[in-house]
Amino acid sequence: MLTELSPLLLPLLVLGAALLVLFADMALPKNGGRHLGLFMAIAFAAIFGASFFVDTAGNVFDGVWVGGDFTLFFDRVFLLAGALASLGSLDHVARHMPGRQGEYYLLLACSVFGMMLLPGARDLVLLVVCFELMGMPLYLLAAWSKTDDKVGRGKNASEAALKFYLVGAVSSVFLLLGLALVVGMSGTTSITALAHMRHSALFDLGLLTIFGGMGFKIGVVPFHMWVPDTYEGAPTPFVAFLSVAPKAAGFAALCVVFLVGFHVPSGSFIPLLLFLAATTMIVGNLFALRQENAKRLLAYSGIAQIGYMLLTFATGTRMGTGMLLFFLAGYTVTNVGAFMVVEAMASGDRGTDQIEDFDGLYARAPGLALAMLLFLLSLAGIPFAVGFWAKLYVFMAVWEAGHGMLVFLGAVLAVVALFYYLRIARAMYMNEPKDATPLETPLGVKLAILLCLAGVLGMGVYPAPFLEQAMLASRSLFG
Amino acid sequence: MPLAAWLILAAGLFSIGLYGVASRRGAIGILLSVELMANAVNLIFIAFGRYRGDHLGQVFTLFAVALTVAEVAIGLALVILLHRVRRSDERVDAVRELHG
Amino acid sequence: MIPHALAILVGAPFVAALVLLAVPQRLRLVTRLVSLAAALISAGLSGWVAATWDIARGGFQLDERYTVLPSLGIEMHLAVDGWGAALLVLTGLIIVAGVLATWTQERRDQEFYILLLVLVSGVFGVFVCQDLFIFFLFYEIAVLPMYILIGIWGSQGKVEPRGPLKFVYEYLDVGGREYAAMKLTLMLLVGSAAILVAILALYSEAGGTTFDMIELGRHHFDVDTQKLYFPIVWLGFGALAGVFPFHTWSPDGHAAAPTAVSMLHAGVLMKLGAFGIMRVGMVLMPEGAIAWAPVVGGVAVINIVYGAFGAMSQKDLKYIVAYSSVSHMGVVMLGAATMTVDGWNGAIFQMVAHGVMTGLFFALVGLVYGKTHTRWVPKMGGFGRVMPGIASFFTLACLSSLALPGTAGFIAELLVFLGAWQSGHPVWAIAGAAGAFVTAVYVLRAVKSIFWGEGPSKEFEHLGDANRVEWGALVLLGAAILVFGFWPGPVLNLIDATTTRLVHDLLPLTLALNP
Amino acid sequence: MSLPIELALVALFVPAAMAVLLALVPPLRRTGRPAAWLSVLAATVSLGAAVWLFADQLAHPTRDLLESVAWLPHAGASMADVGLRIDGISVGMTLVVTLVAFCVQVFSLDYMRSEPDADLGRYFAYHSFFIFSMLMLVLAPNLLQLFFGWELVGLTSYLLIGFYFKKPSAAKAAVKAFWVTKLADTGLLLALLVLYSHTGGFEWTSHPGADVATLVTLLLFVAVVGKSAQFPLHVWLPDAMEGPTPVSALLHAATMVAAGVYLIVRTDPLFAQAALTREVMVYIGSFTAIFAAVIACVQTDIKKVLAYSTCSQLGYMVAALGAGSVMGGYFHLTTHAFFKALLFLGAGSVIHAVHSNEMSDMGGLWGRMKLTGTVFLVGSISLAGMPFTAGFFSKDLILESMLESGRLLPWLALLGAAFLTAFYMGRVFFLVFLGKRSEKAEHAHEGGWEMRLPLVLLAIPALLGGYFGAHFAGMWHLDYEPEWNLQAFAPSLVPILGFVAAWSMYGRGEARPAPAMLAPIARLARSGALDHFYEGVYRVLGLKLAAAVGFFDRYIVDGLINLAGYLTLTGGQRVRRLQSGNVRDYVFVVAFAIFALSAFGMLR
Repeated sequence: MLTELSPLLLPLLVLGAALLVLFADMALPKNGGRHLGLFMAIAFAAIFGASFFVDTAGNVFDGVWVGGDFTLFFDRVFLLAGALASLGSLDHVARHMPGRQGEYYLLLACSVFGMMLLPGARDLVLLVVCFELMGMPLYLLAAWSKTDDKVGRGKNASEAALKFYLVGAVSSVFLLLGLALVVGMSGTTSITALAHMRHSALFDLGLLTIFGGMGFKIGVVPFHMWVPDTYEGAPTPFVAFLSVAPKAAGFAALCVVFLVGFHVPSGSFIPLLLFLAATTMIVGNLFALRQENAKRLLAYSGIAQIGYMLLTFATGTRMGTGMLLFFLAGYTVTNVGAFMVVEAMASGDRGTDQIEDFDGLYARAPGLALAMLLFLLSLAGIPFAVGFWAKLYVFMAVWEAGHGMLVFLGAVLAVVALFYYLRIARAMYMNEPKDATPLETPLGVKLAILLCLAGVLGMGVYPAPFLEQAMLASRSLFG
Repeated sequence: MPLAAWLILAAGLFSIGLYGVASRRGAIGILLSVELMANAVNLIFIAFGRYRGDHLGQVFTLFAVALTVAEVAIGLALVILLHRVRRSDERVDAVRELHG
Repeated sequence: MIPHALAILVGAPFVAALVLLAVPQRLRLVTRLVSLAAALISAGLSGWVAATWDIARGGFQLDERYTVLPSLGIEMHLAVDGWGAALLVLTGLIIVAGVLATWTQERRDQEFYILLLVLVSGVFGVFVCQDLFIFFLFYEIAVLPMYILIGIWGSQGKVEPRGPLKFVYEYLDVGGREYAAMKLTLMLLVGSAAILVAILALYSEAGGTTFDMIELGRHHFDVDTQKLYFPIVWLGFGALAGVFPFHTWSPDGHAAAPTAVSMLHAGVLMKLGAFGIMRVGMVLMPEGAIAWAPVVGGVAVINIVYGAFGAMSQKDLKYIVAYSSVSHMGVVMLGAATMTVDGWNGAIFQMVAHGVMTGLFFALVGLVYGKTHTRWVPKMGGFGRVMPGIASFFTLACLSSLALPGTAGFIAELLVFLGAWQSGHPVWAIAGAAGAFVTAVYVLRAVKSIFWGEGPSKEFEHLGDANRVEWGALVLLGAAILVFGFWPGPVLNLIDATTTRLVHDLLPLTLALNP
Repeated sequence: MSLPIELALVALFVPAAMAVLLALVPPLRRTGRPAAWLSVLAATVSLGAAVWLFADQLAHPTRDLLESVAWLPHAGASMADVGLRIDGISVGMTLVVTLVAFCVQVFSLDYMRSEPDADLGRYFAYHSFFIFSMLMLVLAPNLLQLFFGWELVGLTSYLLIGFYFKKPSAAKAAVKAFWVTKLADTGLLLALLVLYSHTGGFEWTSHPGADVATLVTLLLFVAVVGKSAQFPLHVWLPDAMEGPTPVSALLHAATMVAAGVYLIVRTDPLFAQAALTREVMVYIGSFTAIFAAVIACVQTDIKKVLAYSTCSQLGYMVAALGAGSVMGGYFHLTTHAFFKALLFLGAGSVIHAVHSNEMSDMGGLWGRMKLTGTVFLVGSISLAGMPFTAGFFSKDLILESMLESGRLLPWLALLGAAFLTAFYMGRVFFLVFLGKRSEKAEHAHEGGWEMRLPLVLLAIPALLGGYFGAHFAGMWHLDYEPEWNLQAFAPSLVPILGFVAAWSMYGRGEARPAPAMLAPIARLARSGALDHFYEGVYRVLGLKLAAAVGFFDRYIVDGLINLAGYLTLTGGQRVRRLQSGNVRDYVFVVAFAIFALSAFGMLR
């Protein structure tokens, strides 16, 4: 029985850690929550480490859940994101919600648990349950801020959460609607079985609706509108998590449903997907140009990045999927790093996150500034940061798929993106600081940033092994 | 009563719910409308289930209901939070400090 | 035989930059010495490479290979041909001179040298790297630090809004330092976007197995592909080479940039563009190049004349020099467009010649600006009295710029024009010669109004000549101009050895396409 | 390497080394007189070598040596060499150049005495460099190297005219000289291109065919017109008189301006193939001769008179060469070098004495400066071509050959020019040395021996140079036999008449204005119509066009590029409004989007 569950080992470990946190939180005194955060971070890290030693390949519940390199790759991404997020949150949570730290990490763990089940799910019911299990804790975490906060972040947090929630609720209803149509027309919930269904009108309607429902999670235009507001309002360390992990999970789900299931990209939805991808890239970059708030800017930049990923997804080839996975991995470390720097900024006494607050950061905190510069360059896709390879591989895949014009569009938009990334760089390096007081970065955040930096540079200087992993994963998905 | 009729009914319910979401100003109202939409979806599940004569529909519906309930619970929690933070009414139009 | 010579050559500045990260800010002298040492190592190795490069053997020499991404056929393949060797020498000269010329840089000097060194290793990399992909990487590395270098250490200018597009100029802070930096970066990166596309195209056309330029050179691309992608490469690199109408970043950029950066940028970086067009565009896609040669040549002629007149219209010293660069890069492109031995020899030699010359120019302009804090020519005059040394070197640079025999500029322009006439476009040669005359007009006018005549006015009377270290830079470059001018053989032989072979391969195509 | 080559190398590189030394060692240069002496020493060595070389050449008149090394690589071989071509023509010119240069340098020792040390050093460094570049031109084995030297002498001319660079007029003159000559030199450059692309080399001995030859020679002639100050590009020469007088003597009378003529002599094989070019030369040359002579008659500045006289004499040479008489052109070039240098140095010593160029400040100097007066007279009669002087032989030959070539009009022009030459030289002599002294001339006196020696040295060949014509001809492989019959002496009546006319007008020394018949020309000369024309062209074609281009580039080309940025940015600003912040809009968009997707799915 237990040996049968061995492919699920990693998710189960996370679940165990979550439960531990839950009970410990009851047992511990009110103010001891900080240790829970530390524990959670260590737990994530440990499980991440463990992922290199356990064999998770195999079926569970006769094929409802399939483990393999694909799930393993995503598990690592989620665990990494979780660990970084917990590290980065330590100080923030302790400062803003000293009383209720345990819950924060519990919810985080639950969400991660849901994500980790997602890539392996081969049954629509399991899929949708995992999807919601991942999603619901996020709504609560988004609202996670003290109400009587200075500069009204509490207010914004609640607003962020509300928007996130309302849009999310509606889209999940649409998701269900799509599933209802698909299941109804096909009469089966097994994704692998769906592969051989003949497409009818209602069936396709269902597919598109499902895509819409999932598109909300990854923030594809036009389902993206909650993204900037939520990112700006929600607590920063959580946003760091929100901006990467659910995205990765969303793509995992898309891959499972549309590549394993319906072979859509090989079908005639390609133009639609390409169109959406292009729109997403354009909208993201265009809106980002004139932002004053760093988190908001990063939100739009994130949307643009999603566009690139969707572009790759649309190729539907094994190579393309591999490149997509690599992109996700690189994007995770980069974006978490960037948001963590913002958190470090905001955790300063003035505690705001406008771009002009970056003025003269090079003088106040040289290390922080350098790190931010590297993250930005990576986002912009500049050589020797992981972002460059990510973009390059995307372009190669898209080129192979025969969409040269889109490659050019992507390349040009990357230049436009450089403009707003450089705005932050300019503020940090070329403007003089308003107050030259050195900036103190909390230890946890500092650690998280260092890890991300290591990732960005490591993958940037020597991408080969990571790329190999991504390729393996995509191969295992296509079987 | 043929499948088509059930589907049309469900579509009608869904549309009403959607209209509610789009038109209600209060958060509670929107939540209710979402609930309505969810139920329309459930109706579709059931209808297909009956039409095919298997239990897939019912099974799926159970999960769906559970999920929806949890979701609404969270929603209500958020509405309460919102109400506590801003002492005003719970009109969502007023909640627009984050934009642009 | 020095092992890993090229790797060291490319890596030394980069390593030095890393070292500088560790050096405390306050040890200003150490910072400079480290930078100078790195520059000297690279320059010395460049000289060694040029000296040991076997002209009789030709081809690519000093092969070094380091694996990067075997799965995609990317590997760091370093090797030099004659062109590379010649341009390595140029880069070595310029960077040493550049470090010397900015010896007195005070503000945030450490970061300045770090970025400068990173940039330089990029430049060296481009000249020795035979893997198209790594080539592109180095190209980017060479281009990007420019933004910060100009943005932080640049000098402010202002362009008052006029003309039909007034509103644009009121909206953007045109002429400002950050404007210049941003414009330069974005324009060049749009260029590299095009380059990337073309590179991917060539890669997949050749079977998607290797990025090695030598390998790709063996593969014969389909003619239509060539005709499609050559212009993309041309414009992509052309943005950096200052090809009309994508040259407009260069005046603002060079005017705003600090001395050493202007020196490197006008002196070497613009060459990267032309070098890329020749190496990637013309060598890999000869038929495409031949088909487009009339356009390339025509635009080059526009560059020459247009740039010369543009320079004539300027009153800001740095703008004058910047526009002259636009004009002279036109000469390079003209030589390239001729697709003849003399033309290509001339093009590469002009890269060297113009590099040294414009490097000297910007060094001098920097000195003058550093003393007077104005770039406005009408405010100057009679400086020959207070700074005779600077005056002499400025005159020397001007002479090279107007292609006076005895200076490097003459050899280059002569060869280019010879090539143009042989390639059956006498008009190009005539226009080019006319451009040279216009150059004579504006540079001598500049000399006259800056260094000759009455003056200097009260505020400038106390000014002195260059100091010891700066002399180093000036003498180095000035000597280079004269040596290359009087005895071009050594450098030109390197270039010629490569050119001859390439053109020889090219000949049948040329005959086939325009008999 | 044979002796002549070594001698030539010495003549060439000793001054060069000196120039480099003075350039690279500022302390030495700033010592002034020591530097000057070093330079003179170099010039002396150079002269010695040249004399030896000349003697050696006289010994073997048929010798024609060529020694060269590869210079400009092309396809593994060399497309052009640098080297020395040693034959009668180059050797003769070498002697002339070095001799005059030597005299001028010695003269300058005293003339430039009052200059500050640093400037003095600079002055002599330029002079050494000039010898090098001029010999580079003279000894060139091919047109490319000739062009090399050609441009370098142009550079030295620019630097020396602008020697007093603090003086705006001098600066202006220097730049003007460079511009005009550079414009003309473009012709030479193009000639090189044409020649190379048709013959694959820069040899003047090649036979590219009549059309090409005509094109090449016409282009070459453009350069000549600029360098040798022929109409209409002569405008720079009078202004060039802003330079120190010895410089005018060396560059702008004796050697550099003659380089153009030398070029034609050197490349005669090409010109021989181009009848058209020669026709053009005849008319340009003879017109310049008479035109410049007329203007010379109305100048009041002694140096200007000599300058226009130089134009006029160069016109003679060009016309002669056009008429096919290489001997006449080259011979006159040689003799002219001596007597014109002599005249300039004489004028220099006068100017040195009275500190003014204006003839009105002179007068009656004979009593005070006997030597100068004498040599000046020698120079004048030689220039005028009075019988038995050097000028007589050469000028006579030119007139004769022109007559033989059957071109009457040019011949008359040259004859008239001969008359005017005698007239204005007489005018100058009478005004300067006779008549009553101006107060400036009161305390005039001869210069030191450094000034007197060169005068004497030059006076000898100016007087007797003509008698060696036959030897020269032998060296140059040309046939020339001076005839001593009456018909040969007939033209020499003309200069005599000229002097008589001058005497009748100025003999009593009162500075009467130019004769009435010349008044309109005088006005024309003073108005500088041609200068105004060029200036207008420069203003319109140069500055106006440049300004237009500048505006176009700044506000149109760059404007469009800025416009792209502007549109993107403002676009980014505008679209932000779409993100209203109202969650209900968001929901609505989601719903709408899904319907749109479904619609797509249906329509497909």
